[in-house]
Amino acid sequence: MILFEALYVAPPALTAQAPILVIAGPLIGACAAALSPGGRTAWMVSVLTAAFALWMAVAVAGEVAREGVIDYALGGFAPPMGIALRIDALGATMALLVASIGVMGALYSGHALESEVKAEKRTLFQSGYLLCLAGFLGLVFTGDAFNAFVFLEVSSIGTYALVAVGEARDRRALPAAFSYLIFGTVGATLYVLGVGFLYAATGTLNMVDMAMRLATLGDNSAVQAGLAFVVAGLGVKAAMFPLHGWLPGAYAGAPSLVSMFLAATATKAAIYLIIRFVFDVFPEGEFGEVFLSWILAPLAAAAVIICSVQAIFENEVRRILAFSSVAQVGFILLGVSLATPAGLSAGMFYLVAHALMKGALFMAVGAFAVSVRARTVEDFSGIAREAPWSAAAFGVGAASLAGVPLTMGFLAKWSLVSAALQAGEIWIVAVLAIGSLLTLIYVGRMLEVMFFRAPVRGAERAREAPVGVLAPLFVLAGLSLWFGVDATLPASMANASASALVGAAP
Amino acid sequence: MNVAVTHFNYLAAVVLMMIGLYVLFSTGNLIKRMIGLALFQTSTALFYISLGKVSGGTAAIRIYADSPEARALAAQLDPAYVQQFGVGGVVYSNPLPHVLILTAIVVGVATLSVGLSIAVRIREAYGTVEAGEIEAVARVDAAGAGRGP
Amino acid sequence: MGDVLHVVGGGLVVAGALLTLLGGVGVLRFPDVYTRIHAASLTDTGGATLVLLGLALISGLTLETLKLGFVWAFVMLTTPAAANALANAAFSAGHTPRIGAFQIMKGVAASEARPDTQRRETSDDDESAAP
Amino acid sequence: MLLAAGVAGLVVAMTMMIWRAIVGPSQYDRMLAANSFGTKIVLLIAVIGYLSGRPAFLDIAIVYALINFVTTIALMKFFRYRTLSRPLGTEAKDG
Amino acid sequence: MSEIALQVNFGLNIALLLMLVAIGLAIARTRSLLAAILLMGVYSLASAVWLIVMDAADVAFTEAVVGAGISTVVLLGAILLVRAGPVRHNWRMTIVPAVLVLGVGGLLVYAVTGLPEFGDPASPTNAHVGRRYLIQTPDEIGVPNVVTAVLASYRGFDTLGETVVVFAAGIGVALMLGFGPRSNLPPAPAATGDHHVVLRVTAKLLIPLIALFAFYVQFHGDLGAGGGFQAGVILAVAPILHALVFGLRGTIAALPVRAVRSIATMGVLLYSGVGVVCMINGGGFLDYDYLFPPSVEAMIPPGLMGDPDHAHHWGQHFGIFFIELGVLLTVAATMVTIFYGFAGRAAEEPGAST
Repeated sequence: MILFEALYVAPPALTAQAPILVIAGPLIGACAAALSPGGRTAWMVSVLTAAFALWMAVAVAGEVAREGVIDYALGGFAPPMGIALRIDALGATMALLVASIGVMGALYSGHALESEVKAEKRTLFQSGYLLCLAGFLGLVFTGDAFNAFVFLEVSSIGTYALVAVGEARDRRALPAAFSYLIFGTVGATLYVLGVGFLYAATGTLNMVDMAMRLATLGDNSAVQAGLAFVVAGLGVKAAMFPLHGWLPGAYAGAPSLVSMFLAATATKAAIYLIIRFVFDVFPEGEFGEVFLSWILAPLAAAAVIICSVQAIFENEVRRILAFSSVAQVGFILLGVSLATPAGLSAGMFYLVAHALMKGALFMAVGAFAVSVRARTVEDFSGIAREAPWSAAAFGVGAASLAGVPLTMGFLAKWSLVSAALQAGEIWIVAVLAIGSLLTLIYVGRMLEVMFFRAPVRGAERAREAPVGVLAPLFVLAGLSLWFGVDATLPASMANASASALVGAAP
Repeated sequence: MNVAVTHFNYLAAVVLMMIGLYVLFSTGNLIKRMIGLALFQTSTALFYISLGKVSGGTAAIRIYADSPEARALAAQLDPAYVQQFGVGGVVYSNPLPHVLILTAIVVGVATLSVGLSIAVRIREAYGTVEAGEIEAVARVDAAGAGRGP
Repeated sequence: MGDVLHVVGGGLVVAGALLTLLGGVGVLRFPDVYTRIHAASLTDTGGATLVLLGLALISGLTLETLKLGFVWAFVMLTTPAAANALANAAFSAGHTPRIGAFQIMKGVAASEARPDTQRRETSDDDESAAP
Repeated sequence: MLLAAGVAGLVVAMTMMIWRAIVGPSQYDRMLAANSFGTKIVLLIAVIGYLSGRPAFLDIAIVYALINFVTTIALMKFFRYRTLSRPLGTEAKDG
Repeated sequence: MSEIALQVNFGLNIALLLMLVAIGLAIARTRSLLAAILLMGVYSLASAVWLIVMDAADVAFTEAVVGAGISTVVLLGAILLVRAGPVRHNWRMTIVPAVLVLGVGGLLVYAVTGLPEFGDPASPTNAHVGRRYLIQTPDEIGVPNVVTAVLASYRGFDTLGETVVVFAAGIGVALMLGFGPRSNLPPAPAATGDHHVVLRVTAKLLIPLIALFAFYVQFHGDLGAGGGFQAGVILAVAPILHALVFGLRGTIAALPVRAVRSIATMGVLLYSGVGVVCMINGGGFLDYDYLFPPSVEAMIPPGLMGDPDHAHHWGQHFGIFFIELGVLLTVAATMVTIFYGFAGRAAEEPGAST
């Protein structure tokens, strides 16, 4: 975060309001997009709004770097009476990540929607996209447990329909969206239930106040169940291992913009909230430790192994990437479950790395989809010859996913391994190693087919995607490469986040 | 007192939650699933509202302290109780859960309508709303996946 | 005076509730849809009138009385209309009344149309959207 | 006391309606039960308002009476026309 | 009189909860979708009365209009469009859910035993923030209905989110059902007794009354139960009733789809616009005390609004007024959009209709 300390990107009056503007900007932008006369205008609104949100997020990051924690009381009512935004280094990092991906997605949507969404639906689609962005940003910033539910729903309700819009390409998007809705709503309801139990025990909804009051409470079955329901509910949204059933279908079926945005942000935001609850709200004690080392860690390990294997046996590229996402969530949660500064930092670093590479991968698949209706790995035979630039970006993302040196993925895996070694958890190191090996298999298979095989004869010829699609794609892939060489920025952010959570710098 | 009596409301909410979840997971019919989901969501309302009830309380719309209405309400209760837990001579129930549940109800109807609209589109695309049949068609779809000529 | 009004009003409320209860018995015991509609709609309007009149007596002449009047007006407007709509829908969907002269209109022999408490009424539970 | 008796009577009547709604046997019986249940609820709310000393809640009773009507119409259209978009009756010119 | 009211309250609580459970079981048991929907309607009505018994008048209002009204209509529209047969049951699909449900239920029962007793005025829930709202509302907000004060002012940001959720649902339904084939059915065939004069006249009388009542609920929301949400749904009921009785085509002619969508957007814009204005005037987002610049505030004579005993809250009053108006617009327009979506889409097999 040190890099942000000297960053004054907005006038002081604006910086003071930046936390809320990050959220309100996209909300208002969504209205403007819905009102705009055509898809082109809506796209411009979308880009401008996302850029504004990113600008404000940078301003917030600068402020957080200087102040440590920002509190923003909404409506002028101090918490616990009112709702407050509370942003620490972790929140600022997440907001930067979400807003950056949001900008990339908005840029990308200009061309991507043309091939995937009917013209008359584009304004509403952009509006839904911005609502989703606003939802995730609100989720990241809010300091109120119930407000988090509201933003969870803001980001979800529109998204269900956005996923379903993918029916134009593949009708399986519809049942996938439906099951996403069922899972998502059950998750959100479980979360509300958990918050209800915590509220019953503490009488407050503000997370800081809740944490203070929980610390003075003894062992209470309502509190324990509250934690269980909160984590289970968020676990559904985060696609934590046994609760990930909705994810492969949804990611595979959605329009590529939505897949890319969800893969890069949705599960991350939910993981963020889990971290928030486990480390900030719940009192330190046996219960949390038992939860981390006996429930979270084994489930994460199971996700890494089982879903990587599933990805290997999957035949459709999008579904491979989707299963890989569940496995990668497992990697992140393994880091978190160590509960050490190094582990948390590694988890955060991995989270950022995964967001960038999965974003690039799904975007590249979308770039191919501009010209061909390819689904299975075989369909992509030799696509590197027909669309070299998109394929190169896909290659970079895939390399990062597999953990090839000089990519961000490599550093992320490396820091996870060293954190696990430091904590003395050898079995986690073993799981990481096996997981990486399995990742290498399915990544290798995709790359082999794309780069070293001849195109299937008689199939439609792919064309290179337009510049509007390639530019954001290259930014994401480029970031994966750049941070693989010089990781100062993400590493310092991850370290600051970890120390904001557990108090000590690694 | 017995937990079954003192926590009766919560237990009823729990039973309804279980019914809702059961409906949700035991049927393949998408519409019925949405009904189960709605039931499940509503039961959290029961839970929250029960939390906010104060015995002897009244709705959280402030009454002037010396109005006949306020006096009539206070007369129903032990003066010491009113003194301790009342606000301005009247005991009110807790308004916060009501606000939260207003939000939750609205979210519920939003989810219901979006879910049903997706179900309608599923019917148009697959000719059925039974999950089993949809899966069968989807398997055929997956097998036929390919880069068309 | 006020106490008398309270007692009279309370009595009317109880009378209304009893009438509604009576209607409930009818809805449970009567043999077919039409008779049940008859029982419910008649006692609902009557019961509502009595209950609301009783409450109006209790409240005296205030804004609440006006609201009670509105409630009464809506109930009187909607309950018969709904009953009409319901009977209409049931009849045009081919539900035959089990008693009375309507049988002949539907071309059912009078001997078959006799109320038959032994025969179970057909349930259309299984035909949901396509009765 | 009298109001409490009224409440009790209404609750028993409501239970009967619920029984009718559960056992059917036809969908029209359920509709009838739902509709009649709604009317009883309007009355119950009014009585509860007076019993608890907050008669201001009569607004809610009014809303119930209205909603009950609309739902019944929607159900009737469901049975009669199998669509919600068509006008009622034949004399309508717009179709 | 005194004791009886409390006993009736307690008895009603138990009786209504038992009713709810019975209805819930019946919903789980029935194989007919229509029966399930009807029972859901009854469930909503019963739960709304229970909410009144629990002193949640505002929630009861919402549950009545949303649960028993809009939800039922939307569900009916949906089963008309999907033309589903009876729900099929498969015994294999009952064991796993039963185990799962029992597991969750066990955890819930375990959790419930740790809760404070029902109705306890000293429980953390009722003693901490909830009580402070009751005490501070007259001084800080100045509206009698504390639920409105919390909803619109203390937790106004939640309500913004909730309005946005409704807006998002409108977008979602419009994306799914708003485009593509539209209902264009021929006039209904003449049938015996198909006059419906009674209904048409009743509806004609009711529609303006419903709209009027919606505005009463809207503007009465600070003083009694009600507010933007409830009023919005009630307002939406007026065009819905019109469409049901006089045909959707006429309603759409009067209220075009695009216009309705724009109104929904305007509502959200109005709400967030209030927040932005507060921000421009030097306060925080949605800090209604800054809704008017100090120069305007100074011109208002004290005691003009509200209770003269307490400080007047010009900004709070108007802030709540405007945001409730925003909520009204969005909710009403979105509900109409949703209804248009479900009612206006052509069912596939018109031949199947009887």
